Amino acid sequence: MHPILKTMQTAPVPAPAVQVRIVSKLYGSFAALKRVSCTFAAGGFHVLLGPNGAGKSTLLRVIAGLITPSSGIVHLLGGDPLQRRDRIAYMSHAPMLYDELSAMENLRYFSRLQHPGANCDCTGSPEMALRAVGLDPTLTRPVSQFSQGMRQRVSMARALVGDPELLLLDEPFSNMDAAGARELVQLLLDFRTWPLAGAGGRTVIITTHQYELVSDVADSVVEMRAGSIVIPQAAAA
Amino acid sequence: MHPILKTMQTAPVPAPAVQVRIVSKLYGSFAALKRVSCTFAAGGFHVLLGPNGAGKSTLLRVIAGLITPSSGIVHLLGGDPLQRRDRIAYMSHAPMLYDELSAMENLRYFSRLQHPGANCDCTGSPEMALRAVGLDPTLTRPVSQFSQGMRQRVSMARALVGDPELLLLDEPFSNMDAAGARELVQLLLDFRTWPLAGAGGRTVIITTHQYELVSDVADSVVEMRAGSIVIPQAAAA
Amino acid sequence: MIYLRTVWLHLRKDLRLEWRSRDAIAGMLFFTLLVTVVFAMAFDPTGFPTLARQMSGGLLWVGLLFAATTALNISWERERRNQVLDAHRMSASPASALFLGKALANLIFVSVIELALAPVFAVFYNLHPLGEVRWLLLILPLGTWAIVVNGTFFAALGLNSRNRELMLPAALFPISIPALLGVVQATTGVITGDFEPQLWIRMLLGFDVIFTTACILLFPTVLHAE
Amino acid sequence: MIYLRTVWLHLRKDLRLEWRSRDAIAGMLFFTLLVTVVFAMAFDPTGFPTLARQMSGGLLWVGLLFAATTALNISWERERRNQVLDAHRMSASPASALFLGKALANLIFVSVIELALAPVFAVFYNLHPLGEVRWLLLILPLGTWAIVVNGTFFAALGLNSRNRELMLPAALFPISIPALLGVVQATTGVITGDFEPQLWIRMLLGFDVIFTTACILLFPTVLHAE
Amino acid sequence: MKRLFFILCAFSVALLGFGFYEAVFVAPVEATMGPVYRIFYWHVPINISAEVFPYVNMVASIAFLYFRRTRVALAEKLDALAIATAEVTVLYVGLGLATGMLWGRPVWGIWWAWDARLTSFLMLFLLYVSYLLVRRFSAGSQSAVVAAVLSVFAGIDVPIVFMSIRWWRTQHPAPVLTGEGSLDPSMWPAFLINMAAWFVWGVVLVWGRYAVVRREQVATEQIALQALEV
Ligand code: HEM
Ligand SMILES: Nc1ncnc2c1ncn2[C@@H]1O[C@H](COP(=O)(O)OP(=O)(O)OP(=O)(O)O)[C@@H](O)[C@H]1O
Ligand SMILES: Nc1ncnc2c1ncn2[C@@H]1O[C@H](COP(=O)(O)OP(=O)(O)OP(=O)(O)O)[C@@H](O)[C@H]1O
Ligand SMILES: [Mg+2]
Ligand SMILES: [Mg+2]
Repeated sequence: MHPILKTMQTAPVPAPAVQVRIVSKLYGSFAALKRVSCTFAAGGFHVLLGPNGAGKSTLLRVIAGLITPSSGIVHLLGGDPLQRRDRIAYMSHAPMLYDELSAMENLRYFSRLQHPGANCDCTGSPEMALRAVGLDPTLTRPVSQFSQGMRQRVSMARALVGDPELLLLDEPFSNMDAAGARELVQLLLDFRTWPLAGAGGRTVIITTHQYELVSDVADSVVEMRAGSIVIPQAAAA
Repeated sequence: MHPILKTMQTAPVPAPAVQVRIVSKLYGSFAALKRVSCTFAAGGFHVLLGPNGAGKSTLLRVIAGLITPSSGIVHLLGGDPLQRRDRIAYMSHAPMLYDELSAMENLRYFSRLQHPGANCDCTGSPEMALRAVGLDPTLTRPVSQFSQGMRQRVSMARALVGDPELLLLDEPFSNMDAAGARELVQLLLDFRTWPLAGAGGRTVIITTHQYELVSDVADSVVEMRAGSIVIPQAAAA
Repeated sequence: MIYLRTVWLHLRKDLRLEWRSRDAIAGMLFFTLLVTVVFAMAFDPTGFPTLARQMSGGLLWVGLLFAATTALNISWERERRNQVLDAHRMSASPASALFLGKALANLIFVSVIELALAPVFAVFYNLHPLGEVRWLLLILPLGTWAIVVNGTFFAALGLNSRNRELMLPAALFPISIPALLGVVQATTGVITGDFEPQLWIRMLLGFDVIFTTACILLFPTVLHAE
Repeated sequence: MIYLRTVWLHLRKDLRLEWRSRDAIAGMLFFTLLVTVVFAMAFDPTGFPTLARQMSGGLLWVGLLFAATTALNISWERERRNQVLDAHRMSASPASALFLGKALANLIFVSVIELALAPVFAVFYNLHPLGEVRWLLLILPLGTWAIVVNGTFFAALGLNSRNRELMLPAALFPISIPALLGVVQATTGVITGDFEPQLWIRMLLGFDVIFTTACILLFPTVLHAE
Repeated sequence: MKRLFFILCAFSVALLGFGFYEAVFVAPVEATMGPVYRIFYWHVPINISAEVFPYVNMVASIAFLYFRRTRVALAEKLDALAIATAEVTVLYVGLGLATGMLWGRPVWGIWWAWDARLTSFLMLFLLYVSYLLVRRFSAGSQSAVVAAVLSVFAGIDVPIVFMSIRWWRTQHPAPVLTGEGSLDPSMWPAFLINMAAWFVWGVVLVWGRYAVVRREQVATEQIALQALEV
């Protein structure tokens, strides 16, 4: 590689964490995403807004690699989403937890799963993650007996425990009490500054209907409507 | 009965729609509700607040008759909750819809179920209910393919379509967009003034974590914490 | 009248749900086909026509019982998903209508399986019934209803319990044993021509009446048991 | 090594989930007892000892197939509930480890059933195997694995509604038949003593190897098929 | 009460011992079967008792279903009674099966036959095992209701067991206690004493279990009250 190009790459200019290029998603004849293009800078706190049915969740799932787009490409942390699974975490509407296990058991399982090679000393982190989201790690009740908001907190902890570089959150605050939601926004801000091996820094993309919670802290806002991005308006993509 | 007493009874002073008397609910040795007493006036718009795990959903389900309290009594529209099933509607965290059916099919089924004797000319009302919550009644997609917010709207329509006298809503706005949520608050206010055969008027009890949405319109606010009511403080119940 | 209309409402809903997904029918068909073929191969019924005749009644009904178990679990699982069951518990219409609607829907599903299976069965087992075949027109529906009505009821019993799938057979099988015995014997009687099936049919009828009544009376209790 | 550790992680999780929905063992034991009784009821094995011997291989495996089907459905339903499956699809660890872990867990469950079933079966069917019983030590695990590995795989196929058409009997049926046939024939050979089971055992072994490989190779595709 | 319980307990043990003595040493040897027949003195009393307790269970369950919303305290007692009788039923039916099989092996040459009596009795056993399983499987306050419903169905089986040897030709012997060809007068004393002994012992067991279950219920209530105070 040419030495100049090399210098440019290692320069601390943040490369985009996610690049979505002319992505469409069709369900039958219904277009949930219509030629969506956007870029999310690494290390940023990005907010995805839009009315119900706009396609926010669909876009997030496309980025996570859970949905294959009908056309278009997604670049993630400089590569294919499927190759970057160990560095991203996704939290959806559904809690993605085993009902019969306690919160700690769930977290321990998922953290081991995300880092199969890790030694056992990493098991301290599920407790930390639970404390971080405001839950008591000593609760032995199975999560099926948690209240809706408590389950959502565990789900958030599940996303954090894998120590991801890119965090995709689909309406993480929807069932949380107001004080809790504010604390979790703070947590997410802190999260971005956790030490990280790679360059670039940690990135957060969240969708929410409570914009007032994140309006002060958002680095960028993307607004969708009926499957298209309306803000920022596409220049000439 | 003494004639004066009789006059007092028929006077238009609204009787309470719901009376909860020293209700407790235990799960094993964990008390989800601790000697809760409260009264919700008929025709009012009541808001139930509290942090995650406070017991709001449990209280709502006790009022709906879905949970039998460990002790205590619930009086509903002047009688036993189990006798008043045709006059109340409940909307929970879960959508309570059949995934494989379309929104209209779901609503038609549930409205028939609620009013088994009604003639077919009432079938106009599912469409109205769907329009009222901002959905298109001609959508034939099964609800499993709806977005989270759309499903919640259908669920709300399901609650409204039975033309209930008492409406119990558990976080109805949690996944709705801000504009939609405001419209639905307006809809609920309108709902209370719909003509009604019986006296008293329609009552709405909702739990929410977005107090700012309903702060202007709430007739009364009940705040819970760890299974007890903290506001309004019990006098000497 | 209103009651019947409600039953019809539930029945139609269940049929429509099944039509949309075809879960139960596909699963049942697979299972019963497998049972039929495995037995046919394991045992060479064309080689031993008398033995084949003797056991085919039992095979048919055990296969159907297992198949029905699958269908029943699926049919209640649908009500549990998204907690639709709460909506039923809140509804003002009689709970037993829900039960009857579902039992009828399951009766239809299992009957479809029977119709599909009958020719396969006859061919694989090389069956020429020696008794009066027209009794089968009575035996099949009565036996199917006996299985289905109890199954629907006991599957509902387990709705709120931890291992639901195991609870259904745990409760259902002991109860349906007399019905199963009756229907197997009656069918064997028809196929072998050794004895008249009337006694067994009468017993089956009694069983059906008693258990249908008991189920309808007790279903509201089960549904509203927290 | 890491791969094995992941398999063990999944296996332990499945065992723990099973253990949590407590009394599972008791439930299974009771369940198998019932299956045996229902079969015996339908066939009257004490009345026809030769017939019973000939049938019992088939009966045993169809019963196990049924028990396994139930266990498999339960075990995938757990992953589907709350969309945990999405978490697996997102996870960096190899998908086939999930599959192997689950298949092993199911192998353990079904084996426990077999151990409990064996004596009951022998008493109720009044069985005295006439062939070499020690072959059963080979036939039982091989046959169980054949059922379990295919069952786990095909139950996973049905997980996404998009793939459900694939799970239709037409696809699943021809695939499981040879294994089932092999194991039933081998067992019958041991019980009746009419023929040596070696040929069938060799076939079973081949089947197990081929299908385990195929399932492990194809599972990632199935899991990630949208 | 407690005193009465222990008196009854001692009485039943004494009766059991006396019955054993009568059956083994006093009663005459039967003509066709020889000494093996003496199992009769346990088999029949146990089995007749095993058909009584399910009925107590069923009546208690129906009453429980009726009173469970209106009279909670009474309903709890009925539920305790249902648990106690169900457990004793499982025990007695299990013993009945065991004695029957032990008898059948020398007399018939097989442990088990699938006739109507044996099968319907096995069913009774299975039904009550599933009753106990259901109680453990289902969650919380609901389990009592579900179990009570199941008990009603189990009750339907009892008359079938009783009538099976009258309705069908079975491998199992036809009635000997009633009708012609009945028991030799010399066998009656031993039989009646054993009958009384096993029945009273069953009552004692039910009583004991009932007391234990009641105590557990009260303890749970106590814990609940504490939980509410915190
Ligand atoms: C597993 C095997 C057996 C079972 C489950 C069984 C079950 C029963 C039951 C439930 C009764 C209840 C009587 C009643 O309803 O009044 C009974 C009675 C009786 N059993 Fe058995 N039995 C078995 C084996 C045998 C054998 C092998 C014999 C003797 C050859 C035998 C002889 C009798 C007699 C004489 C009675 C009294 C019948 C009457 O007068 O009511 N049983 N048995
Ligand atoms: N599997 C599917 N099949 C067909 N249509 C689908 C499917 N999944 C989603 N859709 C449709 O795609 C559109 C976008 O859905 P999506 O869930 O992305 O919306 P959203 O912006 O997340 O809305 P919300 O705020 O309500 O969660 C909706 O109209 C929805 O009905
Ligand atoms: N079935 C159950 N078994 C045991 N505990 C339960 C059960 N259901 C609820 N709880 C507990 O009861 C408490 C109150 O739950 P509830 O769902 O009423 O809270 P909530 O106020 O609705 O909270 P949220 O705002 O998060 O929805 C919680 O601590 C919860 O863990
Ligand atoms: Mg969404
Ligand atoms: Mg709640």
